[in-house]
Amino acid sequence: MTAVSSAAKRQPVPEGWTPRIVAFFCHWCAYSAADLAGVDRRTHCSDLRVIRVMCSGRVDPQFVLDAFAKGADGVLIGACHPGDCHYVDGNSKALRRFVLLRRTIEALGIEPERLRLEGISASEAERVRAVAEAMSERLRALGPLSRRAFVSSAETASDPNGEGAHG
Amino acid sequence: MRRDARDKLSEDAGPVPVQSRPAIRRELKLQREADGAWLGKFADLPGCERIASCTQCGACSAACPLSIYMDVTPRRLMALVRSGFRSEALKSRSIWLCTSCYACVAACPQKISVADLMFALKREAIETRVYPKRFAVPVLSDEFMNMVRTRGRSSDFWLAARMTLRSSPAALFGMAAIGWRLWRAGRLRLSMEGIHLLAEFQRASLARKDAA
Amino acid sequence: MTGSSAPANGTKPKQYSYYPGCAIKGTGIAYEESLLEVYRLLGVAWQELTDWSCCGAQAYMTVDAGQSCMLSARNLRIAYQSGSHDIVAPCSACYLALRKCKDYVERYPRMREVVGDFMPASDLQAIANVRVRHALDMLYVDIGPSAFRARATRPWPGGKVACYYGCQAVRPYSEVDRDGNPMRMDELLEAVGVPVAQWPLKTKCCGSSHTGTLHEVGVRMGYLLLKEAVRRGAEAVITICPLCQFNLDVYQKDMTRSTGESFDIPILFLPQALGWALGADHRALGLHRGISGAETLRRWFAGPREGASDG
Amino acid sequence: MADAPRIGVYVCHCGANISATVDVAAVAADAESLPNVVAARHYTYMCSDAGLALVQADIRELGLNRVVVAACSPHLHEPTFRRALASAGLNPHLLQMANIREQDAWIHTDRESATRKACDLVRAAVHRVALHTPLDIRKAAVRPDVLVIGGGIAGMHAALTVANAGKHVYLVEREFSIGGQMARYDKTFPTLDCSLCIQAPKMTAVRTHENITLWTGSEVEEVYGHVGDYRARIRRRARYVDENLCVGCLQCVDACCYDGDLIPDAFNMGLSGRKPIYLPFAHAVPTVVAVDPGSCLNFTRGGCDRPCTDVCGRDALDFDQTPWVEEIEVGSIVVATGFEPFDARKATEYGYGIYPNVYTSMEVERLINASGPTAGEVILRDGTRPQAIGVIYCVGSRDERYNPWCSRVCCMTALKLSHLLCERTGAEVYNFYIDMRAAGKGQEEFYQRVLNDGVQFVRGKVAEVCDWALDPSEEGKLVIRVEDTMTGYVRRVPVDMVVLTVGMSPRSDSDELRRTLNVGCSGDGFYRERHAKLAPVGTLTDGIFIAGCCQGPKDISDSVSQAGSAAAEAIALSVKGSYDLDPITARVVAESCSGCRVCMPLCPFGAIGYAEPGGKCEINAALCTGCGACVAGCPSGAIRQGMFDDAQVFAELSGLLLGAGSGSSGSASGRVPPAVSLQPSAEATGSALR
Repeated sequence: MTAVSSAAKRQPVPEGWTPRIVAFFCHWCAYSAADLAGVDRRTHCSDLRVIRVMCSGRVDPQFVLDAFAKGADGVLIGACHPGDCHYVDGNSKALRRFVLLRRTIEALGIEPERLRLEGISASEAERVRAVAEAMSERLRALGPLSRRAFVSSAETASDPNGEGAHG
Repeated sequence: MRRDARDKLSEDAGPVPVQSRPAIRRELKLQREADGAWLGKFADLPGCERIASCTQCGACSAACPLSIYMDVTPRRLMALVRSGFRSEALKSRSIWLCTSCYACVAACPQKISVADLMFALKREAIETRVYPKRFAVPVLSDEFMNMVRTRGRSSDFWLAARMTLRSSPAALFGMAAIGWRLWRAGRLRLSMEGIHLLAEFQRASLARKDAA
Repeated sequence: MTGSSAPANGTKPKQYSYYPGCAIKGTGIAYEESLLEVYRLLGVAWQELTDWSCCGAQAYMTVDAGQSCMLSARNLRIAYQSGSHDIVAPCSACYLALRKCKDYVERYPRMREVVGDFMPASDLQAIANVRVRHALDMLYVDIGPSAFRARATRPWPGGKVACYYGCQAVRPYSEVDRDGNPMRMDELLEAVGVPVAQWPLKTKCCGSSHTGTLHEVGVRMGYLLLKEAVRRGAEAVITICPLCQFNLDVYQKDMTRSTGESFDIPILFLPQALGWALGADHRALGLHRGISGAETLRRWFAGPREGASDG
Repeated sequence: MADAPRIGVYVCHCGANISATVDVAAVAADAESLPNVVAARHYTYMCSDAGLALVQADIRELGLNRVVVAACSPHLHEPTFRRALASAGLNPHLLQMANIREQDAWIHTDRESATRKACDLVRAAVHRVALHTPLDIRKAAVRPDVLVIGGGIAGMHAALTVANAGKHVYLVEREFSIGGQMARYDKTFPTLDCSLCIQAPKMTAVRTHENITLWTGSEVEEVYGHVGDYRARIRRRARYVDENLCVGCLQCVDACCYDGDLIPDAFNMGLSGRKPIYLPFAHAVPTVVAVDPGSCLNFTRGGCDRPCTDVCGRDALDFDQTPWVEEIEVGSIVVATGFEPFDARKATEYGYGIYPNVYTSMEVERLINASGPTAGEVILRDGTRPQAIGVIYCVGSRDERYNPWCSRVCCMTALKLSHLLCERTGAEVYNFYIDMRAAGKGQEEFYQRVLNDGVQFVRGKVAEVCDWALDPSEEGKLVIRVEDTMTGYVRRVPVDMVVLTVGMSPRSDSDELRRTLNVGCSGDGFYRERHAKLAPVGTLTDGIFIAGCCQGPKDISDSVSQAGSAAAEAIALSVKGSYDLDPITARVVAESCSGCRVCMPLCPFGAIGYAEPGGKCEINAALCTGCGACVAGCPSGAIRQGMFDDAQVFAELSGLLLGAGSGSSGSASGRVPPAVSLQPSAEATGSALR
């Protein structure tokens, strides 16, 4: 609770600020859907930057934390729907990690809504648009991610093993 | 009708100048008569969220035991809702004929809760007061609800009596014979019970009414 | 009201919340009498819901969906608080109102919001634990045909019956029995030696409140049911809903008047027939309360003295 | 890395597709300032020969060793640019594409933000490509033989096509005869060819083809291996008859002492009976009888006089036969296991199983078939001949309660059966349809023909079939209640016979085979193709192809087309003899591996092994599909992946987020830690728990 409220003490939103969303899209479903959104010309906000991975199961929690650390205001993981994974169950691995990750970032003072996992099948171009818009809207409401809180606390952390959060 | 006569019935003419019998009615729907936003109102209504999936197969009408009495079958009603012909749908007798037996719901291949749509239409018709006066079905609903609101429970006897008084007082005589037989069988309860937590419930009802 | 009698084996029996509903306290009183008599004979423990209110049935739903749902939610909450989490509703309309309320509160945030004005969120969550049972569901699943077969002591004195399930017990949830050709009532009755006629109209609408509002329409629906039941060899119709029973029982004279076909057949409640097989007294089962087929009822149930003299 | 990265960046206009929304010149200019970038250019069509020549010239003249192309989706032109790199002497994996068309220019309208996004994407690609390493495409040998599972029309056609190409085929069929569902049909739409007449020659060809090994009564029990090298265990059921000796004279069947033809004949959909020893159907291939141990007295009662053995002149009966397993090695597999007709009992409203005169379309196929139980006479179960027939469409299909999909063939099946029933019985035939779908070649024309046959068409979904007579004219009839949505009337139509046109369901055991083969299913339970349009017969498991109705409902012509296509894929593999392994596979860095084996259960393909002596995990590159689940899951960071290494993704993130000039140029040889180490502080964690 306190962690969330500390994050809520955010700086005023700068003029012309737009959220930066890093999206890890799996090659087979979400990335294909994002391509299809283009083919269908489903115009939407330009806040999303897609990084292609073969499978949502490839998304290392470190990728997500790194994205936040480097300036992302939100991270979206686009996976196949349950049962649709091209690698049998990579999406369920992503889901397991996602649940833990949300708790981790909350502990770091990052609002959990800044991380989303969405099932998007290769044909769901509209869903790409809808998810991007919804996430952008949410992040606009939340404002820029206050990195000061958790970055400084990370820097002053007594744990000498800098990579302790890995895995 | 001869061809030239028909040609005179141009679509933008005002009242149709036809005196012949049987009466010829012009029926043309302009898009401005349709309420495009209406369908959206149903989308988040419990049970009605799948209305847009209707394929107009007619299984609802075929399953409905009362569709044979309806001016607009359930399938057509669904089409009216989807096309936004609001007053046509609300004025139809059909919605008052529904007994909510859920046959349409069980038959629908798209899992649309047609019965819930009927409830929703009835409610809107009552709200906008477009139902026929002295029409017994809405009167029954109204009386029922008033009774429950004040007493917490309903009573067959008083409900029937009040409804008949409001809709067709003459029918009271017909009811007397039935009432007498029920009375003899010990099946009429004239006293009305109230429930103890009523005040609390009324408060909540009122609170919501105020909020709305 | 409560009822319990120690079962033979001495274990503490499960207690049911009994939700009679308005109709059963009035025109459907025989349903209550016979159900509770069956419970007494079988040692089923029950407790009437304290301060129960109307279920918010369809007439209420027509005017205000939220309030209708609130009424049912209130009853479900009482059942939860009583500790007896199986709520038995003999009336199909009550059963459906309660079941639907539970379903909609679980599935629709909007419904939760509306009902949330009336009770705290913790209560809303609690009602998810209440199991809504129709009397037929409870008799079939928790007691079962074989138990009835074992306890049946009295042969059926009458002819074939047609089981009429009506609509709201089987639709839309199909938990009491399946919608297409339900058989549970048939199985229970066959278990106690009642011959049943198979017919295709088991779940057709009885006319509901139209018998009162659109009289001709409502009565014709009942007429079609009775005509087919008789055509299939039934001498009585067994129901599980007070409204079905009322419509079929009370309006037979009207059917005769409008069609010229004469009807005078008894319309019973399921526990009346089951109770008879268990050896209950005919007055205790409310078997004297029928309007139609009174002669037949007397002949079948009122004991050899009157029955024999009727010939 | 031996050389410092020298990166060329190429921004494509794609005509005006990109340049209309993205300021390509600005993107190129921005790229020029990035670290390691030697050249940045923009051009109208980067994928044209001229565009590719531009890249190749720079590689040669400027000594580029990395290339970034900012253009369309890598799904489209990555292979094109990789080939260009290769022909210029650069390893094709030293390329990275930035998708500024589908995922930028086409979805945005604001030029400024679209350009900013393009710059970000290019910067990410530049950072990433710096860490790309040359990767070798390894080749795996492909065994020439092909396994075809399922002996219906699709399986037979695939088997024959492969066999005709000179490759050996194992055709495995579960039933004791090939032929599948098509063998049951009377005529085929829209041409009304006799089904058996067109199928029988194919069945014979399969049986006699020198390149086909046909195993009926057999099932695939286990498959392991990978593309080019599959090993399969085929379980062969005992038929208690020596297939090589029996000539199908049927004297044993006549002699069988079992009293009466009482066992429901599955081929005739239970409309007739058979004995415990039987020929699957008259034109079965192989024409060899089989013994049903479930009913044969030799098995059920422990013995009879065995008159069958006595009359067999070839001594073909063998009651001691036991099931056995064949093991085969093949390079690829074609799955053609077909469908199951929808179980009409589930649609209780139509009374199937309650009213004897309610039939499924599959039953009617047998009923009107000259070789069927009534020799083609339409005689109902109650012995009568129908005067009026109702044909109900979409039974079990397009229905959220059962199967939501359209089964595609039912409209035509219903039209065909209506036509044949009309022709053979002279009965009044009513069709109850929702939407008429006759989209195939010659199908709309056939619909027109039936419309003119005098068949009645009522548009509406039937709500129920029931024997409740409301009117004297309905006595003794089955009454169909429907809303005629065209006239707006609710109608009751009395008929003597109801035909339920049942749709196609996935086989009930399709999930078992799916697991055995490690292929995917779509949400509906049919096998999932690799790409709905561009790879319709491939699966995500290389070397396994699908054909026919196991992939989804389709008619005979489509099944055969798909089977031919699957066969072509199998032949291509077989002929090529080798297979390129995508170098995105993962590998374990032995020095870093702690041997914890966390990765092993993460691998969906069982590609990770554990070597006891060294105590390290190993990845079989041939089985690895490059999903990267193990890479993300390895607690020691000991697993590296080609093209998707941790360092490359971190670099991509840096480029995307950190802005120009501040990118990471971390070494490719180790895991790059994130720019800021994130460790939940005691304070933050504590307060979260409070």
